[in-house]
Amino acid sequence: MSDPILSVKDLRVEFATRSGPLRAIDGVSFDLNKGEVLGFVGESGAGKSLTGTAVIGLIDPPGKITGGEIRLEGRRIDHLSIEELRRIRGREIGMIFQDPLTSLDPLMRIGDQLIETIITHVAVSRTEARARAVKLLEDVGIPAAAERVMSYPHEFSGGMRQRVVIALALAAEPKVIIADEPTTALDVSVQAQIIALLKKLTSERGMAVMLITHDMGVIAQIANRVAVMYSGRIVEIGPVADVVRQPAHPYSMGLMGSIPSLHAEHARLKQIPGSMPRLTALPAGCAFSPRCERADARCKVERPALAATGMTTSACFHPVTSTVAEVAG
Amino acid sequence: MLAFLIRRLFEAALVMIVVAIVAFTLFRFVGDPVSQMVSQDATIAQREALKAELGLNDPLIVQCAHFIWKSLHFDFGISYKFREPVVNLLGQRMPATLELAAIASLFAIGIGIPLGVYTGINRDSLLTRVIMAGSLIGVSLPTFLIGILLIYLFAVTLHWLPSYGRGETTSFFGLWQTGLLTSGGLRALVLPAVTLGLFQLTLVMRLVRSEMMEVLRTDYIRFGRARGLTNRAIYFAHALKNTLVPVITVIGVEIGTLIAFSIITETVFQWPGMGLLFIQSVQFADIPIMAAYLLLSAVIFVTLNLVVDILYMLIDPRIRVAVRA
Amino acid sequence: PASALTFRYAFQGDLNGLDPYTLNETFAQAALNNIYDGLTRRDENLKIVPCLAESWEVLNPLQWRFHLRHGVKFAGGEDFTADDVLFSAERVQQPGSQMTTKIPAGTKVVKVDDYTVDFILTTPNPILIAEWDNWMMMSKKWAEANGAEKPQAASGSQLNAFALKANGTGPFMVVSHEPGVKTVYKPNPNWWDKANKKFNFDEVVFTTIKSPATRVAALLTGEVDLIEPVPVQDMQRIADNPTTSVLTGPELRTVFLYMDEKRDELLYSSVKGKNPFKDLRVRKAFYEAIDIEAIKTKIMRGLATPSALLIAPSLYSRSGEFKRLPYDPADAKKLLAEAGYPDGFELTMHCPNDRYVNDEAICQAVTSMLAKIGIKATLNAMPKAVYFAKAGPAQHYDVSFGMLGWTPSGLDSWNVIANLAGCRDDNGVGGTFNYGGYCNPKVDELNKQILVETDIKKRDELIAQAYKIISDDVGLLPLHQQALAWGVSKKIKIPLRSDDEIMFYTANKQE
Amino acid sequence: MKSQSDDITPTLVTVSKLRKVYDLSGPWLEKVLAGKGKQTVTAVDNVSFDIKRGETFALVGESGSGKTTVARMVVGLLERTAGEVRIDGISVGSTASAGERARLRRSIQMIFQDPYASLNPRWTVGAIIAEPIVTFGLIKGKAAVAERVGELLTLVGLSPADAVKYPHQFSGGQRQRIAIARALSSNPEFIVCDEPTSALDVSVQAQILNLMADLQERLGLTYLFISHNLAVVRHVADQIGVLYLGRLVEIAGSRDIFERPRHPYTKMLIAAVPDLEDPGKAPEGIVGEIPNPVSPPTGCHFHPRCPLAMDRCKIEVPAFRDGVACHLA
Amino acid sequence: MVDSLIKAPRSRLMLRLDAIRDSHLFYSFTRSWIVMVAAFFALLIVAAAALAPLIAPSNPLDLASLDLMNARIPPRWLENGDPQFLLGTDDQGRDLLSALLYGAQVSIGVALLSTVLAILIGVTVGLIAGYYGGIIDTVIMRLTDVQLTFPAILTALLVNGATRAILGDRQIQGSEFWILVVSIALAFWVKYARVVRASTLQERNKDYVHAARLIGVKSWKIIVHHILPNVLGPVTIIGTISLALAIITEATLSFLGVGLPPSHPSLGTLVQVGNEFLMSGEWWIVFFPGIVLAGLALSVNIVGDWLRDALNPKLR
Ligand SMILES: Nc1ncnc2c1ncn2[C@@H]1O[C@H](COP(=O)(O)OP(=O)(O)OP(=O)(O)O)[C@@H](O)[C@H]1O
Ligand SMILES: Nc1ncnc2c1ncn2[C@@H]1O[C@H](COP(=O)(O)OP(=O)(O)OP(=O)(O)O)[C@@H](O)[C@H]1O
Ligand SMILES: [Mg+2]
Ligand SMILES: [Mg+2]
Repeated sequence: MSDPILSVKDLRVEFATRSGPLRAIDGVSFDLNKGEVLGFVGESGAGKSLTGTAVIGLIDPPGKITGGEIRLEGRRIDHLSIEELRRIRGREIGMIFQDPLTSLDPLMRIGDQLIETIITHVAVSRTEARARAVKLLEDVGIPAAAERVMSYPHEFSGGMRQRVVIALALAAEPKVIIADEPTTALDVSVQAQIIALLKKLTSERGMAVMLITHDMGVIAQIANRVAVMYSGRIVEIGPVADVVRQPAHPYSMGLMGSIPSLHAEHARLKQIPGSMPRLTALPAGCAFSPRCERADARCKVERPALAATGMTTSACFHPVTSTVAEVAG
Repeated sequence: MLAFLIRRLFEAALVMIVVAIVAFTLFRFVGDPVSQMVSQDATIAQREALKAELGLNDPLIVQCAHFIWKSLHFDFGISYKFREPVVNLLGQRMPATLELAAIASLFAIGIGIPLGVYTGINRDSLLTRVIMAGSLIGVSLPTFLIGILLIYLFAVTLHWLPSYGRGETTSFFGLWQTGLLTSGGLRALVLPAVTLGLFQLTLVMRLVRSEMMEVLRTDYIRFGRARGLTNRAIYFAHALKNTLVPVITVIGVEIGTLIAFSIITETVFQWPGMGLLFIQSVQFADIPIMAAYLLLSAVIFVTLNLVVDILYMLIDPRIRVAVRA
Repeated sequence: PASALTFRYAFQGDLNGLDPYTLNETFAQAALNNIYDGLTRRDENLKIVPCLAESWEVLNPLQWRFHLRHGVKFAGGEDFTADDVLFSAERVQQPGSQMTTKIPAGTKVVKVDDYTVDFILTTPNPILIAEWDNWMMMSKKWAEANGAEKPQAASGSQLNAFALKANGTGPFMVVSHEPGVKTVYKPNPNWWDKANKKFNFDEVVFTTIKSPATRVAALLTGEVDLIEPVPVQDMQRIADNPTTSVLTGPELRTVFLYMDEKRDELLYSSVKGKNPFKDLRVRKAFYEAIDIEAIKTKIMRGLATPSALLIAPSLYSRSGEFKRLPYDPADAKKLLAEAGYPDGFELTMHCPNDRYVNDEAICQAVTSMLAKIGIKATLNAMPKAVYFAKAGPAQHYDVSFGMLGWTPSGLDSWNVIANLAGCRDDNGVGGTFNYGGYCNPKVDELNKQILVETDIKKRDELIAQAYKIISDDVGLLPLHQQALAWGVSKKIKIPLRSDDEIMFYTANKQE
Repeated sequence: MKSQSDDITPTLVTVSKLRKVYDLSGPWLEKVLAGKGKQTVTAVDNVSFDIKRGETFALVGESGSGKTTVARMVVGLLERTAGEVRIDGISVGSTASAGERARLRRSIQMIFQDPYASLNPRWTVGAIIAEPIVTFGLIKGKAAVAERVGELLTLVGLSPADAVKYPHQFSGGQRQRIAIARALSSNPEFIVCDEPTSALDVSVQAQILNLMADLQERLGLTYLFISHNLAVVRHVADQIGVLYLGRLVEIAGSRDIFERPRHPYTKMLIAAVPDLEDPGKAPEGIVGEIPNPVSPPTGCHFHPRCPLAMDRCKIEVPAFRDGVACHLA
Repeated sequence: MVDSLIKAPRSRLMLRLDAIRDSHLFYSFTRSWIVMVAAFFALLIVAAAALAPLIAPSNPLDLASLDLMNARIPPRWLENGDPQFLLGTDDQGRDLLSALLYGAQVSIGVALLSTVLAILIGVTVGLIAGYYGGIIDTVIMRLTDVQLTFPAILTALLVNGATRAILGDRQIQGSEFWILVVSIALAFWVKYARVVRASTLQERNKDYVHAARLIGVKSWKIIVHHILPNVLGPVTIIGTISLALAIITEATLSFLGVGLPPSHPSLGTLVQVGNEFLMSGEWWIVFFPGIVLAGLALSVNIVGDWLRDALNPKLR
């Protein structure tokens, strides 16, 4: 395997609050390879978005990266000046947000937003930028792109707008795309189309994608690998098929079990008791231990590190590997 | 679009009629015009005759209809006090007030928006805190006190600026006396305009600031940053423009209130505008002037609203659509 | 012209209209006296001197003959002749005029020749010409050409040319007049009295500045050359300022208080069913409760002359014989108790707040002085436009206790007694400005005699009798003559006139 | 408290020919000035279905298909333009007598999508749950009410002590439990659930769905369950109706619809759902988005997106027959 | 019944206190010393005004106690100062400190009452317009349009003039206070009506309202129990800020001569009267009332401003 395009080591993000710093991301590490789609799943508040925003350097105060390092093609980017970071954004790393309705400036024509982005990063003339804009819109599957560049965002439907958002993120051909819940706001049928589009674009352009979502189905369809996050940490990371079929971490397992399936009806869903702890009241040791059937005294005091457990890498003292393996066997 | 404008005009007309009725009824009962007009030794018979002549004995409805009908022809009658047609008086006074209000709003907007943008962007800088605290003083001191203090400081103590009046004015085709073309006129504008505009400046600044802060948190700004747009593009091409929609409404309303607030400023600075005329006529129960003033300020307000609506449409494509649909 | 010399002055009120017959108001009359001349005028000492009439003679008590000045031209170029006098006499009595009393009713005006006019009266009138300096001569020709034969009626339903234009024989003419803002005068090239010309400026600009502080500021900054009136509290400041000074002198106006002595039940009072002011002891108690010296030093800062009479001492030779009742709150309390009000009573005092010098402050002081003898007076101060309507016949004298100031326009006691102390009915027939409705038939009787008595000595005696009765009755409560004060730039030389008229032609400005 | 009709007919809810037209045009004046006729949206058109006692009927459809509108009309929160809803033989609406109306109100309850907006933030949880009890006067006495509130809280897996807290002190899943407790407080027979879990994480969703299933079992509840998530619907429903642009295109038993979808739209919807069992599978054959309901396509609303559309489909509205509305079925 | 449950029993007082201590509001309050100083100052003045009869050295309303010979005495620490009069006296010999305390009482009274009245009117109207919508809403909104045509000060002047004219001079006596209250309230209610209407429009479509309607809760109960508490947030903010505006408006009306009589002065009247002595060197007559007036308005504004920022979730 070649060097990863994006490498995050031991990332830590904290929020300064009046009762001391609040650690929202705690020791997250992962590598993202060229052309790879790495999915991030987890419950709301697990720190998925924050990880993405940290990578692109857009954490709003009072949030701050307080530890670890982020490398883009080997170059550290977590210490860059604002201006240097700005040049990376859009050019090297692009980002897509969840809500296509609000991601576009309602007062500016689609074309102008595209042209503006292109000109910011690439030394081309306006006419050229315009031609590129039309091309981009065509690439993301907007029919009659040449005419529609003059439209305003509200003149598009939700699915179309998300395509525009994607076009904007791709405008300067970044190497890494962070897609934060790119399909959550969309209907299933549109979601399917957007997934197909993303898939096509990544394979055609060889971009690496950090795909953040809470929909395991989406991950399953498009991602190569998946990271499961819980309370600001990655609890399990590995190839999609393995995490889905043979999760090692009890949390991942619970998560998979609670997803209703198209194929089984009326079966009682597996459920994880309780809810994710608030950041202000994180238990010592493994954050999942209060909800975990397998937890023992050690889990309550000591924090497990990520380690290879069967097919995947997980952070658990009592991974589920053996049992599943037995079942699988 | 046309339909929208027509509807707006229709609504405006409705508002105007209500204002006219209100103006008429209110003023019909304030003061006693007759006793203002006759000499102190006039007999009761003379008074009655005058009352009849003024139409004050007709049924109220008739008086009111008459009043509205005449107002439509710019006939507001003749001032009891100045013995001149009210139209002429307003014609003389309006330029002064409009120039004052215009300069005051330029001052308020021209300084308020940049300050608002600055403080909105630099939320917690020291300068922001200073500006924010200072701006509160602008809304906490009564206008008349500010005016008096400014006169005391800049006119009496420092001798920099004149203390009252419009200074030198020049005529514009005999229609419009302007103080904007002479240095004396401009100097005379400074203190009243600052006094009048200070309150609005604060409002505009604070509004721009809070809108700016809100817009800066929106997804499209975040997305703009994520695309690596320059700060300039983010702040001005995107944020400020989006801020303007609500700001324009407020500015429209505030300019309307400037006209009314000029009553105080004009009193303090003896500025020969409509506000001064109004307060003079209030004390004299000069009904024609008061009624006309009210109608005029309503017209100005309604016009401003219309302009705001049109600006709205120019700025915000979504409204254009909503209007078309 | 760039080097034009301009005399600027500011007054607290507006100049309302330029028709000299429309408004009987000191300030308007003064302003117009710079444009128009009367047959007579008053010199700096207020002595009646010839003006458009070079001389006159009383042919008999009922016939006065006036010899008009030759070679006088109106600003508009018309010659001034007897026809103009006849025209003016007719016009001043038209409806809409507030000056009808300038010529006694029934007087015939006869043209003897182009420059001689006779006035034929129905009763003798020794003071016929006393107010004629303010009866201004207008041009018949110009008025007819401009359709302004009738005075501009206050009703304003029709406008005539004199409302906004002026055409007189006086030293100045109006170039522009923006009502309520400013009026610009220029010297009248046709003025007949160039021999008396003292002024040297090319332009006079009058502006209204209502706010006292602003007015003072404008003088201090040199934006105006003269302000009027000067707030008493700012006199020191203006006097201390190197470029300005204050001209002070006694004014002819007497400020006094009146009480409703006519109604059977007082309007604004806690006393029901009777009117305490009908009791002399109560009136006296009010009088004695007022510490006039305190008002003089603390409110007027010395710029007032406490007065025992309703007329300024200089206007009546025997003023010295009258003395104020002493300030004696203890006695006042006693009198009240005797009158049946040992604990006093409540009433409302009405006052103007923009008419006389420190009017509201004086009234406030009076209410607190009254409080000391147990009278709870609530003060209601209001703008003069509202106040005079309320206190006058229009609203049926709707005041129980109020303030008024009076300058007799002929500078004569008859005017005072007739207007302020003559009995009146509910409609104001009789003593029109006798707002309190004081009435003593003996005074009315004396007044009739005063009007026709031509022997000065006898007349003064009759006046003294009338004043004595009024004083003994405590029919009104005289306070003081307020001082006159003009704030002037040191560049300006101008004599202070105690009738408060600013005569431009007597002024001179340093370049 | 079961009514006598129980034994005679198992059908609790009958919805027939339900129709809702929204008037979109502005004030009268505008219509005249703009020279336009009335502008309307037919949000629900000719929708009929029955729900058997103790069963769950699910409505699925994409955003804007009219699910919420149907739900609101069923409970009587929204005026119907046409059609009728009968619950336990009583017609929902004004024709019923006062007593019947009161009984009806007591037997219907609703659970809303957004657990953040469905609880009054200024009320304590106790007051929220007690409101129906107090309004219907079911229990007298403060203590008795408090006790009942405690019971209900326990029933939905919360603690009676939570009654004194305010909604903001709870997580989304807990709030939805509170909403359920409130809905249960008037002992309803029929509960309409408008996307009760779509705002929740999958693990929390599992908890809620399980809870609802338990309650149905214990209390014999009947549900009208609305969702856009086919997998969830499959999991909970006995009968499923598929809505497209306000019209029912298909009704069938849960298993039938997934195993033998008959309407092309149903097929497309099912194809669009990402399948966990089959990671990496690309969704196929999904075209277009739901059209603007103000100007829906003529004939069969689905024809522009339908791979099988014929000329007839463009003109003629297919009748709903045998549980499906398609010319080809 | 529901009401009793809405209200927290006493045992929960401690819980509440904890909540307050934990709240963002309290936190941001303690973080900003300016806000604390302002709140302290405002409270101080309010308390002093409320206790005026107890702490004022003399009663300025008791005319008999005034002695004109005491007029215009400078503050105690200046030359010619009199130990009897800490802040000096005005032109009527009134002890300025006492006048200030009583004047503040009047000003605060007018401002508070008019704001409360404006809120009552505005909230009621806004709730009704917003909840019922339709023609009621249209009519009310057009009315507010008209009202907006007359800016506050003009409205106040008009109402003031009209009331005086209608009541006539005799009934006015002593009711100036209430006329002021009503005129200012009528000038300001529109703001509340608009804000409340807008929030009501949002709230009435929230599911918790639907849930209440579903079980047949009566409209007025929904309005009062459900919607009202949820629309009061912005009302409090506007209320605080308009409180300052009301104080200033009262002063301005006094300046324009339609306020309270000088015998029963408010801060505005005191400034207006004192204003005439600004250039004559008797600065204290205007200075102290001016400072208190501006200080009061300023501190209320600061508190309102902070409240607005602190309560605005979007700005956190
Ligand atoms: N401004 C902030 N102040 C304090 N904590 C914050 C702030 N912003 C985010 N957090 C905390 O950071 C944690 C991670 O948030 P993040 O948005 O990354 O979650 P997420 O996994 O993306 O959730 P979701 O699925 O809801 O988008 C959360 O617990 C959140 O409470
Ligand atoms: N109050 C209303 N006025 C006008 N149109 C409305 C109104 N409410 C809903 N509609 C329209 O009716 C149609 C159906 O809306 P409805 O809310 O029932 O859809 P839904 O299936 O619940 O969608 P979602 O999944 O987004 O909740 C939509 O086109 C919507 O725009
Ligand atoms: Mg997120
Ligand atoms: Mg819905």
